[in-house]
Amino acid sequence: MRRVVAVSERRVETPSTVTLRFPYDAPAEPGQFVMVWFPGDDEIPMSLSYTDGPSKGVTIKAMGSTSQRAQSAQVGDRVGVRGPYGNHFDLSPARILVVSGGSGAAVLAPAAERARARGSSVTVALGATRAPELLFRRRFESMGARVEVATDDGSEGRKGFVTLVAEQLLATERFDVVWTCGPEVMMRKVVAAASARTVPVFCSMERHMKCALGMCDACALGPYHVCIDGPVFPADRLTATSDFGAFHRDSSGRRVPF
Amino acid sequence: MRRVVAVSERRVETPSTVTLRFPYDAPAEPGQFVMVWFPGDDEIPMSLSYTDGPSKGVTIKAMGSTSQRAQSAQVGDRVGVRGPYGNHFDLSPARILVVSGGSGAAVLAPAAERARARGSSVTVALGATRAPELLFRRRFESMGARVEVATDDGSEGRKGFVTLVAEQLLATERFDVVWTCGPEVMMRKVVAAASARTVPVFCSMERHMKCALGMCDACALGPYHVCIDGPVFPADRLTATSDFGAFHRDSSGRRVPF
Amino acid sequence: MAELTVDCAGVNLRNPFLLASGIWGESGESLAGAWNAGAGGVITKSIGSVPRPGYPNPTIETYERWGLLNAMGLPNPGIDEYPREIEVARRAGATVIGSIFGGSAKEFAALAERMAATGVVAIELNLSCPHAEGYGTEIGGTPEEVERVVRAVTEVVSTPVIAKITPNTRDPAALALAAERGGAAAVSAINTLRAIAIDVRLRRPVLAHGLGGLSGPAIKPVGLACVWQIFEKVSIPVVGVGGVATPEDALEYIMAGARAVEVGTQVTFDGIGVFGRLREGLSRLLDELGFARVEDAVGVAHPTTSRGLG
Amino acid sequence: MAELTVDCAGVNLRNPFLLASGIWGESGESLAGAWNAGAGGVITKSIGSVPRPGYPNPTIETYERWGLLNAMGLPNPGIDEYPREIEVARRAGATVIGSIFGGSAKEFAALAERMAATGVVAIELNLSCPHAEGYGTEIGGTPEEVERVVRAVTEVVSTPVIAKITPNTRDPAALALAAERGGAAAVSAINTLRAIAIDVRLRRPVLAHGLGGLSGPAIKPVGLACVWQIFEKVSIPVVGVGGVATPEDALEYIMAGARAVEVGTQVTFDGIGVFGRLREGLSRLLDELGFARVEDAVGVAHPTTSRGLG
Ligand SMILES: Cc1cc2nc3c(=O)[nH]c(=O)nc-3n(C[C@H](O)[C@H](O)[C@H](O)COP(=O)(O)OP(=O)(O)OC[C@H]3O[C@@H](n4cnc5c(N)ncnc54)[C@H](O)[C@@H]3O)c2cc1C
Ligand SMILES: Cc1cc2nc3c(=O)[nH]c(=O)nc-3n(C[C@H](O)[C@H](O)[C@H](O)COP(=O)(O)OP(=O)(O)OC[C@H]3O[C@@H](n4cnc5c(N)ncnc54)[C@H](O)[C@@H]3O)c2cc1C
Ligand SMILES: Cc1cc2nc3c(=O)[nH]c(=O)nc-3n(C[C@H](O)[C@H](O)[C@H](O)COP(=O)(O)O)c2cc1C
Ligand SMILES: Cc1cc2nc3c(=O)[nH]c(=O)nc-3n(C[C@H](O)[C@H](O)[C@H](O)COP(=O)(O)O)c2cc1C
Ligand code: FES
Ligand code: FES
Repeated sequence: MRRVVAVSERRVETPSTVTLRFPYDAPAEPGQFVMVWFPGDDEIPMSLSYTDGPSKGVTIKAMGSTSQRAQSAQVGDRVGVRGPYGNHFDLSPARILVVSGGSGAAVLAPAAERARARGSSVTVALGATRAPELLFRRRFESMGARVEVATDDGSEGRKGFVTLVAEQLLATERFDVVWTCGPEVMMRKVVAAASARTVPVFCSMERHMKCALGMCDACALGPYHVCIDGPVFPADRLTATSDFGAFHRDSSGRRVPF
Repeated sequence: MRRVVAVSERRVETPSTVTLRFPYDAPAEPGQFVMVWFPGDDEIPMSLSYTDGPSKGVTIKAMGSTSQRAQSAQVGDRVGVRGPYGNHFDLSPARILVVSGGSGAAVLAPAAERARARGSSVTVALGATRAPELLFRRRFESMGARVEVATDDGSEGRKGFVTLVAEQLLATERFDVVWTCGPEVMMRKVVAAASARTVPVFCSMERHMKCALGMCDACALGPYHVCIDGPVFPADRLTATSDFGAFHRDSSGRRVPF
Repeated sequence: MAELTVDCAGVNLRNPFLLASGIWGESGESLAGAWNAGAGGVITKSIGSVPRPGYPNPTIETYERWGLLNAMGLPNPGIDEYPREIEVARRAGATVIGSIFGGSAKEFAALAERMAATGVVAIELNLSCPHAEGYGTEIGGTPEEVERVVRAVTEVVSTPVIAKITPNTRDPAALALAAERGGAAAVSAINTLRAIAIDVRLRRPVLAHGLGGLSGPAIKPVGLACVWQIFEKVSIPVVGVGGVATPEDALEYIMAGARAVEVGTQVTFDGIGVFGRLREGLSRLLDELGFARVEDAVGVAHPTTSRGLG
Repeated sequence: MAELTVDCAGVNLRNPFLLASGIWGESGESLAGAWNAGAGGVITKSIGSVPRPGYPNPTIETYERWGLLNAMGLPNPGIDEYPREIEVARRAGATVIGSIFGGSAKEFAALAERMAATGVVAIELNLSCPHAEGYGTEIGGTPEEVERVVRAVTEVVSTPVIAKITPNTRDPAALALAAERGGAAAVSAINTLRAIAIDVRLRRPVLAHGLGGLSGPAIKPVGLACVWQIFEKVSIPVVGVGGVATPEDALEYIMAGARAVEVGTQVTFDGIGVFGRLREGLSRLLDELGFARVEDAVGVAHPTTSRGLG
């Protein structure tokens, strides 16, 4: 079920993220992910940052050994791809607030793109450590989304966490839904802020993944499996677990605090 | 791929043949056969004597242990059925001569029935050892076929082999095709008589069968496998082999003369 | 409505469908989920002495809906942390069987004591993983090894012990007999078949570990043959595993001699709802075929049921 | 166009696809038919000392298009009458490999002499049928047995000998090594996996013989693992068998270490035209992947090809 494809395009998005495009004509929805195998290295889950048409894409942040080496993949290099897996964002709400921390924009951008194409209004709270790390800023702007920026070091936009921007937007404007992806502690704050104003929140979650088929239990999150029940969860399901923002499981299945 | 069905009807056709009907809704063509498993006994090939509708039928002549015991199967008894397998008669010719020896009528009757329904004229040379063994005589008549009878003992119709009747019909009337089933020596004679008058002949052949899937080689007949290339063969293919009417293979694959 | 409860190795199961080890079995929440979905009992992931991350990905390959290849490499949180997971499952009411794996009879015995202390109803010994160096078949591949490990365990725990047998052997019944001699309360068969997949474009094995184990419908005929052969030789109960996808599959195992079956790969193909469907379907099938209880069907496909059904 | 000819066990094959023993192999006309359809060589049905009718029907059961269960029971015309069939096939130009089975090393040797006299290019020893009492795995299940039989045969014939290995074993490489020690020119793997099917409505096994052997796509991952493990240990050529259905399957076997492959069950699913399609497809696939010859791909999936390709 795995297809071996050749990388067709490589683009450096920010100092720490690289997009790889490849031919893969399976239908996909924004929010879904694929398992990408870099032969000789690990196979890792990656959200599709480009979901439309026969050429798909993933946007990789350098984390550990595999993602670092994956960033240096060249056009023509062969990778194994399977999927797409998991559920996806519901694109129907009219007024959408997107809250992106770091590489969270990888999964949020294609969702925002499709929502815009359907006529929804999209406001993006885009956070990063520093200005050059603001992922997909131009992409959000050119789809007609309003972008509000925050950087940890204040090198652009508001200084501090993107949650501050999100809280302010939620306090002053009306949204039908919030989509968020980023560090879990950040998402917890977004959920708290939005829930106080009864705006539903959908979080794109990450857990360690092996099978991506709802079998091996690696991605267990409370009673859910992120690979088949997620990765997109309504916040109320997450807050009902004792894990959200608190514990994840490592490769051995051990519960470890964040 | 085997279905277990319950016998729904049992009918004694002649002193040596019994028809068993059973529900089996796979589409079937006259000429095709099924593998019928009488649990506790062997699984044996049987032409479908009733091919239409959801209730199929086989007409069994008592030969050895399995067919004998099969004849005493009662309504409600469970049998395993797989198939139908093999090719079938081409029903398009307008003037058809059917030459049936003994239980050959089992496969010829449903073919004649369908051909009549399409408007073809059907003449049947029906042979048996003695009058009560004339299989499906009423069935042929009621479908509007002309029936000419021969019995070995002269108890009805012409005394002697049915080939005599066939030869006379071929000599005096015009047919577009001959269909025949019966002892191989009989079929050889029919082929000789019809070929002399350039009337094409199709023979329904029997060989030892195990898999019925074109694999085990049990049913080899020259370069053919009766289970997938037959059971219905144009006579010219058969006469090109050294086996037709001369050799068959036993269960061990040994070539034995008839 | 046919009676689905079975007694197996002294354990009363509400139905004969057990969650197989290694599927949904790392976390207590997932074990509880399988129980809530209708499993008759749940078997934990095989737990070892220390946390183990398993092999790197790729760890799996699928073949349409008839087969699955895996080499997870026995990832598990280790016996120190695992009681928390069993506790979560037991609090949900689940009948939990603890699976363990060790590299020696001694390690098995030590693990069994720890596992027994968690309150599991039975302990399954993984003597049969086909692809973990120093474990599984490598220490459960011969009758002598099986007997030694099972005896070491039964000497230290009173919890019923189920020995899980490998199909990668000439004579599965000999392994089962050895388990019986060692004091096992039951045997389960089979674990996966040693297998591999090659990617011809990448010129390398697909799984990071190379060799893995085949499971799913493809191995059902093989698992059935093992159960068939084992049932003819041993008098302890047999648990059937391998390719159970439909109620008919389960009944095939039961008629071949199994008192319960484990379901693994089909959870992947059908989702966890498979347990509810199997339970309902088996109940209907038994009614249709005139069996009042699962136990009445155990071993009936054998020409002369040469042993009691006890 | 990639070069498809291979040299295997001293035999030159026009392509690596051999008709597996037991399929289209009882009659000379069928062997010729498989050759004419494009097979690189044809292996006869396993021939014994006397005519043998095999088991009663049912002798087969199929699982969709992924598996087939059979217990034919080694039907064969016997070595006295069989030379006629080989003669028919050889007259058609076929490269014929003769398969034999015996109940003892002595019977194997006697059969091999008779078979060699027919002019076959090689002799395959069936040490691996999983369901014939007194034959197959029952006399080829351990390394000692394999070595004894192979040695007895190679002592009396100069025709290259291919030992066909069972997968129903803990360690297929040990059996292959034993064959090598015994003087085999090559090993082939695998024969079918011991298996059974139960009809739940009839409460009995489907096959008249009860136990049978599983073949087809379902066993490819298992056959590949055997070839993989054997290739790492022996230096004689390996022939891959089991579930070859597509050119990719064949190349998987080749990259795992096989120099040729046998095709059996797929003849049932696709018809004898499968040989032409496999040959064309492999040629295209090798071109696409940049292999000039089949032989260049042998064993390349192994991390470090630890042995020569000779
Ligand atoms: C559904 C999903 C979607 C994702 N989408 C993206 C994306 O679009 N872009 C992106 O850059 N990253 C994404 N990730 C995270 C990405 O998978 C990890 O960063 C990557 O696996 C790290 O691999 P590594 O070998 O470089 O890191 P390692 O050195 O192995 O470890 C670094 C960290 O990465 C995580 N990690 C390692 N292996 C896995 C694994 N198999 N599954 C999950 N996490 C793992 C661990 O938490 C670990 O702490 C996603 C993860 C999930 C679960
Ligand atoms: C395509 C085909 C269609 C047939 N259709 C009919 C039919 O409609 N009605 C009918 O009465 N008979 C039919 N037969 C013949 C029928 O299969 C045999 O008469 C039956 O198998 C005899 O079984 P037995 O055990 O009673 O005989 P046995 O005592 O085993 O042997 C009697 C003779 O039957 C033949 N026979 C036995 N087993 C088989 C087998 N597996 N395959 C083929 N022949 C076998 C042998 O030639 C043997 O000499 C057909 C055969 C074939 C190949
Ligand atoms: C992903 C996966 C992980 C497994 N892990 C274990 C394990 O840890 N211990 C064990 O005894 N068996 C393990 N098995 C084997 C299963 O328990 C079962 O024996 C096998 O998969 C056959 O059953 P199935 O066809 O229903 O999956 C695993 C199987 C799979 C597919
Ligand atoms: C119907 C049938 C008959 C077989 N007979 C023999 C035999 O006589 N001798 C033998 O060595 N192998 C025999 N085999 C095994 C095959 O040669 C082959 O090893 C096995 O089927 C796996 O290959 P496949 O998956 O391509 O069929 C037989 C297999 C089948 C399906
Ligand atoms: S990754 Fe295996 S269950 Fe989700
Ligand atoms: S019956 Fe097996 S090939 Fe025809």
